[in-house]
Amino acid sequence: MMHQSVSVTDSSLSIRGLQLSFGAVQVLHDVSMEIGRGEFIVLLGGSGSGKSTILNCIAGLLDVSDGQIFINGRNVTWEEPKDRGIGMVFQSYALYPQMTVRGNLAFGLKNAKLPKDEIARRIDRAARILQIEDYLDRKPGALSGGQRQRVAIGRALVRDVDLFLFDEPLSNLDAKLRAELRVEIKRLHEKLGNTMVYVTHDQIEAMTLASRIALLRHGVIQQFDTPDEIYRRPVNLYVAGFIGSPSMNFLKGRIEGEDFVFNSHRIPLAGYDGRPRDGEAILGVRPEHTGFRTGTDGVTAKVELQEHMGAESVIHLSLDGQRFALRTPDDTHIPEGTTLSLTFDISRASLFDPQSELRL
Amino acid sequence: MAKTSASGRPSRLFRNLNAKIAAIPMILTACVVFVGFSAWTILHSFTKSRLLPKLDFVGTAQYERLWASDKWLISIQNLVLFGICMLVFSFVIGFLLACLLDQKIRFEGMFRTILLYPFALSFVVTGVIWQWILNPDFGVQSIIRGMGWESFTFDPLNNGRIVMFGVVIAALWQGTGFVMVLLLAGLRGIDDEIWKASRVDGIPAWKTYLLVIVPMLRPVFVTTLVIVTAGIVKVYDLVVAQTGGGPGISSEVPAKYVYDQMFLNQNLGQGFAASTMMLLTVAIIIIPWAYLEFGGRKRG
Amino acid sequence: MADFAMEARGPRPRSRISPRSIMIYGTLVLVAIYYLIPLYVMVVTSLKGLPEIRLGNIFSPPVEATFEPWVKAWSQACTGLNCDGLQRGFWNSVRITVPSVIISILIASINGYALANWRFKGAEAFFAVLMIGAFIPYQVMIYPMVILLRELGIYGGLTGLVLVHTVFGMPILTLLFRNYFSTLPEELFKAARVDGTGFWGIYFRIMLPSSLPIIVVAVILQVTGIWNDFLFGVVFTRPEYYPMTVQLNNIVNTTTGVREYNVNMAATILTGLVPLLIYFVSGRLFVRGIAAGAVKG
Amino acid sequence: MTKRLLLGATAAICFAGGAYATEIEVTHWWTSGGEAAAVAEFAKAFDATGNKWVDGAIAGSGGTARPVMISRITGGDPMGATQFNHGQQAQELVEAGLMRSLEDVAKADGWRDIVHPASILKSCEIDGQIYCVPVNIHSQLWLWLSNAAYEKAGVPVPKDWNEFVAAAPKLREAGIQPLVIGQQPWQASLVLQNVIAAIAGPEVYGKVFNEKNIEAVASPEMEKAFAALETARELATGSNVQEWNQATTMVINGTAGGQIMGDWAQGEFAIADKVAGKDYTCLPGLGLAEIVSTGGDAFYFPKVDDPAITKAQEDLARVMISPEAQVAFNLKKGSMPVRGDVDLATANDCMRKGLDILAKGTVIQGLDQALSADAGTQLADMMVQYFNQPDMSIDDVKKGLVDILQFDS
Repeated sequence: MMHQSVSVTDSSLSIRGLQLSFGAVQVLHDVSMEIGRGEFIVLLGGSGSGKSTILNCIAGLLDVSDGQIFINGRNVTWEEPKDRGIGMVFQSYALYPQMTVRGNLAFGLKNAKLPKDEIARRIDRAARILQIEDYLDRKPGALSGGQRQRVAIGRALVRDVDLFLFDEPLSNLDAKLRAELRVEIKRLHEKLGNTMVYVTHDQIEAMTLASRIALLRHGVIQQFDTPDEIYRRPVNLYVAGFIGSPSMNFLKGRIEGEDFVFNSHRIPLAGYDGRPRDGEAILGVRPEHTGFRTGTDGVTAKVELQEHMGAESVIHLSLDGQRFALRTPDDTHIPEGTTLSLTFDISRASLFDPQSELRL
Repeated sequence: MAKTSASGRPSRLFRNLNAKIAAIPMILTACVVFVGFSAWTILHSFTKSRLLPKLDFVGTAQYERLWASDKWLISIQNLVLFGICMLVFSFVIGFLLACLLDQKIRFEGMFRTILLYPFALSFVVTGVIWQWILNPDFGVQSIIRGMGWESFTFDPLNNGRIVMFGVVIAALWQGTGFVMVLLLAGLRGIDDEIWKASRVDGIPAWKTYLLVIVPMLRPVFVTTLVIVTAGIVKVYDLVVAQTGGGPGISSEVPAKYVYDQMFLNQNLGQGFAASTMMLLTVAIIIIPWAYLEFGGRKRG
Repeated sequence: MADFAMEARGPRPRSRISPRSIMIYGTLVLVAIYYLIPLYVMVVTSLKGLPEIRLGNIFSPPVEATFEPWVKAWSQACTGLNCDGLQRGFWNSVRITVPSVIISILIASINGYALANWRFKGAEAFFAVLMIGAFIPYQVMIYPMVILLRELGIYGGLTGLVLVHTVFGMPILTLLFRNYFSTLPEELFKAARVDGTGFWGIYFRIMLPSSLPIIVVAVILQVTGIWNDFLFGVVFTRPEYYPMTVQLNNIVNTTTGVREYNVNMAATILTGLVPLLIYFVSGRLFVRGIAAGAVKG
Repeated sequence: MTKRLLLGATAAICFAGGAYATEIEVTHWWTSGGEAAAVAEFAKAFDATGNKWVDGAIAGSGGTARPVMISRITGGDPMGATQFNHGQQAQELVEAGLMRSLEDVAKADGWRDIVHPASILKSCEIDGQIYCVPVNIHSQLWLWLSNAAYEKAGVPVPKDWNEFVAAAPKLREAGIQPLVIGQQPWQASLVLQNVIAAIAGPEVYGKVFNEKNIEAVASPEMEKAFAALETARELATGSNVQEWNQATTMVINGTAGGQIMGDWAQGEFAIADKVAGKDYTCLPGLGLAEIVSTGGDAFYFPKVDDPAITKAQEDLARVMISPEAQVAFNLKKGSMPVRGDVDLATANDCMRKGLDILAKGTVIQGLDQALSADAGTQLADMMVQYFNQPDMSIDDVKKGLVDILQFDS
């Protein structure tokens, strides 16, 4: 990870105290971000989290209620979209149906009154990079979904800008194409080195593409950090539950000295990455950080269902009536009703305060 | 375009300036014509303007006379009757026809064109032709009597009690096709999977139409309702061409009352009072609805 | 909306001749006959001589078809002193209809575009006023309109009449265009903005080229309305601009003397020909456009 | 102004025929064959003066033509001359200063001496100034009878209203509609006008409609008129035509005994090749009184700035009242001339009767001169209701009439 710490002066995109309301409904609450040159930022969240809204504000497609946006150190809060030096790729591709691929790519450049040969040069380059040379003279209607999305990316590419905005660009594609294009976008980023802001609800896209992820909920940034940090040290229960599949398991209990007390079990907290205090707490353990063996000692749970995935399997358990999932590279079949004894990797677990929901 | 001031935030007025400039014709029409003219009309309804509009106030005298006028009361009754019949029949028949045309039938285009062509004709033409067909001396009645059924009587245009139904027949002939097309278009917009689902569930077609499709067509019904109702309230030419308000004054309608008062009676004030009442009624019905339908909705 | 399927979607009939399809076609044929009867009567009557009309019944076909009434309606019927039939007004009707249709559609489509894509504060309020305006009887507006046109100095000419048609066509057309434009993908509009296209650029280069179906609907509605208009034509212009419907009115509405029903009918059909023609030519697009413009609220 | 000039110039190029003639647009609602032929006489005579008549005919008198005329005049783009029913209807336009006074022309040409009866010019006079040119006189007080119908029923053709009523049962027996009344409001009020003028008499008529004397309504003469009205309703039961000329057609072909209608009905008889006295009979004043009413048409001249048009307006006014044009026009129109010094040698029986009465008999004002348009329409609405609703009593009519007279006084 090259860009873990960024100085403000070097920022490519800076969002300061962004607020947005529609009438009485506040959609964004004091959103601030500093994004360095060449970073790949993913805005992640469920529907209604405000991720696309932020992107539209950056693009200038929505007027902010308060706050400022700087691109390359320039205050663009009230600039027109075209003047902000951005390229944007949309979920529905948004290609102009009555223009050819070439026309689509050239449209913005013609608007900017670029010389003809420059336009041709840029289109050639983009077409080469995206391998769309063969259908430059077709209309969008004659292209497949994947091809259309390449053209849409190309339209951002030819603008020759520092900041690319992606609004769920892969959501309309099928799983296989999505995986392919994901890799291509990653390669593109490495090749061009532009700053990219990428909106998605898909955590795999987020984890694989992002240099940093901003996880949003109800228009508030929950955590803005590297994928690794978000995965390892989620700042709160929401983030912990959102990232990871299956979701993190949560056990309600209390901390007593060096131990987490859960039902009648005592789980030693040695090696925990943080500073737990005595009192009520929730222990969060990821399915992949839980070990097991058949047996009835310690924390035990009954097998309810096993999902086989070839290389690995997910076992759904009932732990004192509560649901618990664990993931194991071992795909051996374990019969329903088997009692398992569980062990938790405390060094990779998280403890949360039940009131504030924050990580301890 | 945006004027970025030192503080960063441009004046509200200049945001989307071009959009606002482009909307000027609409804003002018709304303010000057629809609001302004209405205000002008309401103002003059309190005057005793006769041939020319004059600000010669007489209080509510015009309204007192209006509500004491048999002609006006009959007009309103007729409009209510006409409106209910038109709405019920044009929607029911239009919807049934749309459903029939939606059955993957052959010659759909032909049938559609036949049902829709009267819409291209003016109300005057419609009125004249139906006046003819319904004329007891050489229209339907005389034909059927000529075929041997001597006692057959069908003379709506000559019978004050049922004359409005004669007008409804003509209006339906002209307008149902349009309703049908609107609803047909709506039906075509419904996702095929709804049909699949209802067939898997074993729901009979008529029930699917009634319980599933009709609620899904709400937006089309709304648009159609606006267009049809606007036509009903304004009905004038048809009545003039078909019955002239007769026999006697039994097929008078409010728009005709307004027109006659203004231009035949040369009593503008009275005409304005009547149109103010029409305006008021429309506003009472429309404003809450328009607010729900068009107001207060935001992009999210 | 672009790939909007126009196929019928009802349950597929199982066999060609089933009680069900007999019922469907039977009903449709009966309804079609009901709809065609008036047209039939008009055509048949217009081909009869006056004595035959007086004697026979209105449904019987002409014993001896004559095109005399058509010739008379088109080129000989008198209105006042001018005995040159409907042809006098035909070109005036064209001169009125063409600019009125173009300008009213242009303005309404810009309104719809501004409303659907550039919602600014208060826009919806103006739109609501416009919708209420759709319910006001035109007759009420005549006097204030005369005063307005007089003050603008365009009373009596074509400009004024075009303005009147634009104003009164605005509510329904704006509704249609607004609804249509809000069905177009919003991202297209956003993409164009990022590409540096302004308000007018997006309108002319993105929106208009995509709105053929709804334009067809608007053209049909406006041509029908304006071509058939009589009242505005006479109230707001001078005789040199009087449309064809004035002659039609003078032929049909003359209450003294012998009524030449055959000429009336021929004149009626001739006057209705232009909207009918536009209608038959673009009927299919009409349904498609309606589907696009009216269905989504 | 430049715009108007430009438009004028274009118009001039369009009608390039008479390069130096002043064009003057004349609006009127005479569109039927006979009427148009009559107007053509005026146009011909006017064009002979070196000007050019531009015809602006719009069918449909009140409802269609009037908004056009008023709009044009108030819209600041007036026509050169326009037809208007004279009487109270144009008064407001005159008061608003939109109409041109013809006083100078009238004085110079001595209209006050020529026009007969004088009352017809009086209707054009407002504040001592003449504002319109009366062009013809129509009497509304006629009963038209079908000789064929009476022949078929086997009774002699009635000579007055009383005989007409007495013969009615015989007609019914023969399957003939005794009296036909079109179901348009104005036709109903025409019947009222006729019975009051003929049965209550011209004097009472004047008291009621001109003086708006409420007591006169309760007079014994009026009682008789109201009784006749009730009879008329009985006789008209079963008549279900809308327009007046449809009703006339029934009289022409003998399916109805009689119709109360103005003298314009003659045009219909003439077109059907019927001869007065042989095929049909006309009774002025219901055959009871020697009266005619002086309804009629008149032309008004809006104020314009253009001196050429002003001049042409004067020419037109002079043409319209000239003896030659009066004869030519009225023969075609089937109405009576507004001056007594012309000879209508070719007039038929009925018109002769009318002219004779006009010369020596009693002349009363038509309803549209006596009443405001508003009151006139209210009266017509009430009368049409009376004829169409059997449950409406004659007392309602009396009461309604009083209300309307009070309203209009």
